[in-house]
Amino acid sequence: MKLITAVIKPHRLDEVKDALQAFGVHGLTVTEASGYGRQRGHTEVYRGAEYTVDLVPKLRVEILVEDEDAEQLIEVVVKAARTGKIGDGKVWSVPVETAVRVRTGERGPDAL
Amino acid sequence: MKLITAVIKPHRLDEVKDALQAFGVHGLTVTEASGYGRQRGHTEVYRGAEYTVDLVPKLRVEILVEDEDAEQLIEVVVKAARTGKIGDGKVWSVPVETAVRVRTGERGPDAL
Amino acid sequence: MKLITAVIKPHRLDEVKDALQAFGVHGLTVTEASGYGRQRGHTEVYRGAEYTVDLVPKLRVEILVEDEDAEQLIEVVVKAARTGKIGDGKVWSVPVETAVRVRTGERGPDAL
Amino acid sequence: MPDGFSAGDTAFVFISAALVMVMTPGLAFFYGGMVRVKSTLNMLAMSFISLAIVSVLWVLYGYSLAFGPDAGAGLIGNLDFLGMRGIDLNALTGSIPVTAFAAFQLMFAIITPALISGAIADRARFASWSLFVALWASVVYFPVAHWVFFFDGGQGGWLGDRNGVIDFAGGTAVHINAGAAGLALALVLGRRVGFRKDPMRPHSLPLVMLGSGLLWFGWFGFNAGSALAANGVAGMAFVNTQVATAAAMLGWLAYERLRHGAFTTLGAASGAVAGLVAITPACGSVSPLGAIAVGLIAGVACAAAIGLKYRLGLDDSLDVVGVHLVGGVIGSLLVGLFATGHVGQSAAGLFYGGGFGQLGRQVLGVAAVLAYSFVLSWLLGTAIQKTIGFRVAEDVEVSGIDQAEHAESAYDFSALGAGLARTAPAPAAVAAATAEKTEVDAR
Amino acid sequence: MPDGFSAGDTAFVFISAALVMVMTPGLAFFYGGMVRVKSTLNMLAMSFISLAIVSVLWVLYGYSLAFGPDAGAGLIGNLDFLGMRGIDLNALTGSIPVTAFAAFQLMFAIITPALISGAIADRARFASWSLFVALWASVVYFPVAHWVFFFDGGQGGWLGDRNGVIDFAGGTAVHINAGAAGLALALVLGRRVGFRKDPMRPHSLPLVMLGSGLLWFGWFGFNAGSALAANGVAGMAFVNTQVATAAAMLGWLAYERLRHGAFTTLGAASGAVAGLVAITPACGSVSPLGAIAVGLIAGVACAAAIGLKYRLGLDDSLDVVGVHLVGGVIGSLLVGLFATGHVGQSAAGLFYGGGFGQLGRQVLGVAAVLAYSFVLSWLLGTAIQKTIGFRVAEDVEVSGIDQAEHAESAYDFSALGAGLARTAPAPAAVAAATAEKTEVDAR
Amino acid sequence: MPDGFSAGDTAFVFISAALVMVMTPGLAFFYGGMVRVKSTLNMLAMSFISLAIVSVLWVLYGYSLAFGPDAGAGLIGNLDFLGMRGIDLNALTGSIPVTAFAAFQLMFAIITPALISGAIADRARFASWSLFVALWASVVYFPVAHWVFFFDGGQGGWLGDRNGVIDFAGGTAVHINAGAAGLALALVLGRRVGFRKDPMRPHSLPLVMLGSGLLWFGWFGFNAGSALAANGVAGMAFVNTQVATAAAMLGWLAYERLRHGAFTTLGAASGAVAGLVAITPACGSVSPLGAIAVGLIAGVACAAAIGLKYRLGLDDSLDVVGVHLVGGVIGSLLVGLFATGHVGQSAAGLFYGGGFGQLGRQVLGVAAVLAYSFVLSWLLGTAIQKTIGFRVAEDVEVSGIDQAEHAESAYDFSALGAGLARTAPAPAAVAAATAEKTEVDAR
Ligand SMILES: Nc1ncnc2c1ncn2[C@@H]1O[C@H](COP(=O)(O)OP(=O)(O)O)[C@@H](O)[C@H]1O
Ligand SMILES: Nc1ncnc2c1ncn2[C@@H]1O[C@H](COP(=O)(O)OP(=O)(O)O)[C@@H](O)[C@H]1O
Ligand SMILES: Nc1ncnc2c1ncn2[C@@H]1O[C@H](COP(=O)(O)OP(=O)(O)O)[C@@H](O)[C@H]1O
Repeated sequence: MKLITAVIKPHRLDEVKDALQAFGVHGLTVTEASGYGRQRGHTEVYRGAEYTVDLVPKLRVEILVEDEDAEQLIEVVVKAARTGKIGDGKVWSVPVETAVRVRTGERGPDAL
Repeated sequence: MKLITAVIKPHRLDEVKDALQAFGVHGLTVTEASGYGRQRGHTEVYRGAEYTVDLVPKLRVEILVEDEDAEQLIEVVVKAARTGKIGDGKVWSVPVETAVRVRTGERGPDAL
Repeated sequence: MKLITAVIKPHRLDEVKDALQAFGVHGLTVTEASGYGRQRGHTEVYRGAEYTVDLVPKLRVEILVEDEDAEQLIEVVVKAARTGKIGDGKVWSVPVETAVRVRTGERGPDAL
Repeated sequence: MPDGFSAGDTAFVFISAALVMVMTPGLAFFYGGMVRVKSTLNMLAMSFISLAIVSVLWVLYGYSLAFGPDAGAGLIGNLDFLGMRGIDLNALTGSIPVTAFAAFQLMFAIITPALISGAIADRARFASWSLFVALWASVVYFPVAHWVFFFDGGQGGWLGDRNGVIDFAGGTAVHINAGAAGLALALVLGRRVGFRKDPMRPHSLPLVMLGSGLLWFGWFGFNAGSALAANGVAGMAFVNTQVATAAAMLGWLAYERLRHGAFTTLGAASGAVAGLVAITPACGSVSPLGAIAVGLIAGVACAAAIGLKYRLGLDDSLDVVGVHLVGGVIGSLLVGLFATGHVGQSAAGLFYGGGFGQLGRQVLGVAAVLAYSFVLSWLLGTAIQKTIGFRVAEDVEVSGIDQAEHAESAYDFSALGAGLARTAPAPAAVAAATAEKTEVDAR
Repeated sequence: MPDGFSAGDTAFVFISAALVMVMTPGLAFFYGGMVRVKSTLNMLAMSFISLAIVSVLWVLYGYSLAFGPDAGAGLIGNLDFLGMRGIDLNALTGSIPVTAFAAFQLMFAIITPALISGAIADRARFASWSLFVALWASVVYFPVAHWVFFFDGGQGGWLGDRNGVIDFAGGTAVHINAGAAGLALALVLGRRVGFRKDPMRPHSLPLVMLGSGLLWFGWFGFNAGSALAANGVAGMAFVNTQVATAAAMLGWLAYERLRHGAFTTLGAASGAVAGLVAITPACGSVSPLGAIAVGLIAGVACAAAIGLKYRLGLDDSLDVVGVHLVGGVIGSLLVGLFATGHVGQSAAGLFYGGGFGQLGRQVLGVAAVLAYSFVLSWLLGTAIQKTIGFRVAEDVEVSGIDQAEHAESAYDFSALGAGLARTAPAPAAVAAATAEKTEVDAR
Repeated sequence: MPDGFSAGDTAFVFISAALVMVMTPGLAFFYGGMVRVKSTLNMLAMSFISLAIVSVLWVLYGYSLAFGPDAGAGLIGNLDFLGMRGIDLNALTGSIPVTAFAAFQLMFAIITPALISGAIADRARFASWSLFVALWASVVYFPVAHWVFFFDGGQGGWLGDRNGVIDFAGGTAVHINAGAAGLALALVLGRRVGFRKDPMRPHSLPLVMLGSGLLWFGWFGFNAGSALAANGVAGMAFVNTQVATAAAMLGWLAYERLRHGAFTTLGAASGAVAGLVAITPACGSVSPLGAIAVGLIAGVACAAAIGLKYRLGLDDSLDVVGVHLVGGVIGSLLVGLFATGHVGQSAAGLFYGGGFGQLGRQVLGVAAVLAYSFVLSWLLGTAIQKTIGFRVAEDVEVSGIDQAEHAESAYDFSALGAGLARTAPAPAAVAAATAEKTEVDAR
């Protein structure tokens, strides 16, 4: 099994969710994150003190998938998250040794 | 070493912490997350606009363990997090190549 | 490629960012986290009810790097994050199978 | 305007009424900040709905039951003023228009039921609570207000006018009344899931402090305004209110420091409210030094009292009993000790040479209101619980009452608004048609 | 002070003015809580800037245009009071100092433009909005206030004084005026990116409730204060304000429950504001039972009206039209039905034997203000849009207007304050020099 | 009530006192929103504790020291009114009860020390701060209030009554006084860890705006109320307060736009406060146009002044010096230029033909209060620092003062309440016993 992690722009979540649904994946876990990269931040001013904010809000989406779906799923996520502008984010995959559904104790593909 | 990640219902954290403690693991890292899956969300209404909220609050718990403890630890976590209702979450494990304790620079099992 | 994850004290982020920049890594993703470990928490009191808060605020930093830089980068992060006091956190690395830049679809090292 | 009218007094009572009105939102924030984030809105709504329900009932019949001519034995008013008919624009109560008096008293009738809601935080169905407010105001508050606040030359309410119970601004009618009802409802609804086990810390102390600030502010209208005139009595009530509140805050903080090792802001806010409660019946009859004593005693006593609920296993969630019932009883009884006899009222307390007489009368007032309110509230609460149900299901409590009862979330601070999808009421056809016309979303 | 002066009335109007002033921050919170977190500050700033701009214009020429001696036909005041010169410290308007009257009316002039801002949430350039406020106050509000509020024995404003349109506290001059302008600006600026598609739920309902609480509180100054005297008329206006608001909250909640299945707190707050709006023109002429009717009708009607914007594709973001225009029209017309003829004004409505006369006059008032405000607002808005631009760029809207227009973030709750780096103005040299002197940071 | 009494004036002063009271919570929010989330509660508590401490001291001896008959040379009051004894219910100060006057002045004594706390945000031990408040009120505020505010036909305070320094509502006694003390404490406590290096942005600007809104609202009581009568002078003070505040907001925003490229909401709030400060001494002696000038000057000057702290390396954390000291000095001196001579006071300023006389008197007032407060505050602060310690340990500052000093967290928005475990005081035995009786938690 693989764990696909996608760091995306917050307002693309809906598209990613829809695309996954269409692809047949019905679960994911999201965390709020801040990203630092090529995308420039902005400047803030508070009583004469100027700050550069170089972290940009992102969402971090995690999806467990069966090995054979991984490659295709990455494509699906990348496509759904893309706006074509700097800061669109990254998607990566990591090998998973075992996965369990807490409710039932099922393992592997059945856990999804 | 392994990294065990558990996505659980927020109110089970205490039980998971206690179970780990009993098992002899004395560290973990938690992040707030939102999950999407079989568990249905709910509907909200704001001045006549209805929204379906299909992300449910979860906690994402990460635990580094030695290889030989991993399998048993997964069982411990699964058991502690279980309520038996839909949405109890997932637990998965991933191989870790190296782990360091920042304070001392210790590596591997000593880092825990 | 590797994914380096660092759980650090919040006020060390700036140092870590600077050290990475100096090292030549120009991207990272941060999430807020709470850590449980040796570092003790504190007690809170609300109308006579005392609570022990044993989770401590941490940041969770993720950095994708090429295989050959991984080891050195870990050192850089560990050094930048260190204060020498309990609770400085952990750094670990995990193998990554593939990484994609969402904007362009580039893979591998080019995705960074 | 007719003879005896005073524009100055009227201005004072109008603004005092507005000040008392703002106490109910203030209470909503005070309570709302203390609960967990998942039941914030329910807590706010329980106070706001009292503004709506009681105002309408007041005009329909409440004012008449409370302040209409006595229907017999000082127990309740008659129906002469149903719908507030027959109240001439220029008719006076004392030196102010009847409408000003009616508006001022209405605000008391609103906040009293709202106070009760703190005892049943996180677990009351909103519709059932609304019904309770309507019934409780009708059969408990309106009569008790008549007992305590209706003066008619000895032909008024049986406690205040006929038996000389001193309650300047509502220690019995408001605080003991609400506190006893809170006790009853906490018993009827039972303990929250996780009581004494789960962490239930306040989700926003700044919101609590805002609430306490507005309460303190509004309380000058409550207490000084109860003189119904801008005069020296009001002035003494004003000073007493301020200094008793201050002393109670110090008392609570000192207790907390000794017992728990910290000066908390929640303690400061709670102490202030305890002081405000305790001085309410007494502000028109004690001296400023007496007010300091009343405040100190109330601050320490209420701080000690709130701890008891864990021992007794009573989930009086936001301490309506510990603060309002205990504080109200303390303040009402201390009148019997500290009344000087020459502030607003002429009866002197034990420490000022008045003997035990006034203390006895105070005990009567306390006991009567406490017992009546407790019994009636318990009956009303139980009746609602047995019929339409009062408490939400356990899973609603766990996942949060705001979602189930109000279909809302209190906050959305995320960059995300995550996982929301518009579902209605933009009908599909319409939406499709106009979607085409919408500019391309090129984010 | 000269004869006819009343310290009581003056005290009442001073405090009423302060109460109306606090409505503008209240409105800022009401609106600010309803938007997404990324445009909170812009929403707050649009109200606060009205406090700044309109106050200065008022002293310079606004008071003179609105309340200076009529310049002809009841359309506008002359320039006698430019810079508020020539206003003697002790000169009176009725029984109060002119300065008290001027201060009271200023607060109305401030909140009216602020109300408009809700229609264009999330997308208006701040500088353009500020310019709009200055222009709109000058060419719309000041004249309309003259039409409605300037009485001079039949030689005053053409609507109120010359044609007997009843608007006790601003149903036409304030609410219809702002509502029509909101409609115009919503059309000029167009729909937000993602309207009807993206989730746009309120980021802080407690902030909304705070706003509604302060509005309700301040509205007593607005309505009762409009009697300009602490008397029986003010008392009736006070009671009517409270009970109509209460009834409207019940009406809105009932509608929402039937239509959407839930009692929401946002609905409670919205219903209250709808009731306050509708009773504004009517509070000096209806009975308390009439006020209940006005409130109920307004609560239900406004709750129904706000749904229309999705059908019509009109992005009146925070429902200025649905609440202020609809509520204002309802209240103004209902005067023609429910005026009793013996509260504050002598004209009776249709239901009280007054025939259709007053209803006709009310229609005139509604139509005149609505049309004038809509046309002028549309022209001003369009002129600004075509010249300096009114709407922000789309990417600013998506990433959040607060950052681009105000260079701030509304909140920072993280343990992190992440990714901030001081850049200025501590000049490098200075910083370096003093950094050495700074204690070592041994965290 | 005796002859000369006015119910209207009394009503006005009562409500004004309540308005000034609400400024202290307002200040707490204004300051509390500006600090990082980890020291929010400490910031709130530093203001709230002033309400508690100063109120009690006021009744015990403060009122007597400030407003008791002069003890000699206009330096301090005698002890005639210890414990507020001997103050008859119906005794008058001018046309209002002594109690009303005492209550009104008490609120000034409360907010002044609270203002100081902004200079030492994030780093002051709460117990030490509380001690400082008690001492500072006693040896600085009470005497200075006597100097400036105690009038007794030339036998009163040496600055106001004997030397004709004009300070209508507290530019010297309140703002310069607090500002100079803030400067002293900022020096005594030293810079925060990370000053000029770490990001320290406000954690909640809506909270700041709420604070500024309440301050503005309450300030009408502060300034207009200082007329101690509902009359034309109060009216002029009211109008001047509003328009100077407005002009200062515009001035600050314009400066900020030019210097930093953005109109910030924090700038709007800060400008408003700067304007309120500057008009405080002047509102009873300038014309509305003069008030606009005072406001504009103060807005620009304070906006420029706050930048200096980074250059000077002075960690006046929330700009008590930049806003209150600078604004207070500007307002006090401008009286010497803009006083018209026929508003509240008869002395005319330089621009109105009064020559340099009044300007000289204003310089005296400014210098005397500034010097006295700075020296005494520095001595008190240093004494506390050397004995019980004033500043918290560095690690407390880094991890957050709220935890260490108050054992609380300001907010808990998480679905989590993470990592909390009840530890007390539910005793183990009791908990176990009742746990069995608790319904099974079937979540
Ligand atoms: N080396 C990295 N490791 C982890 N996350 C990264 C890395 N580089 C970038 N990111 C994440 O990807 C996001 C987008 O990267 P950025 O360089 O801004 O744009 P792009 O991916 O379009 O080139 C960043 O905000 C950050 O969250
Ligand atoms: N494919 C997946 N990848 C990552 N997380 C998942 C996946 N499926 C489910 N989850 C997480 O597990 C949680 C529970 O899943 P759900 O399907 O609701 O219930 P259950 O696990 O009991 O069948 C989800 O809320 C989500 O956080
Ligand atoms: N086994 C673990 N798995 C995951 N994270 C851990 C583990 N142990 C500790 N941590 C994280 O590291 C942080 C620091 O650990 P702690 O034991 O307090 O100090 P130190 O690392 O200095 O010995 C913890 O707060 C937690 O976030």
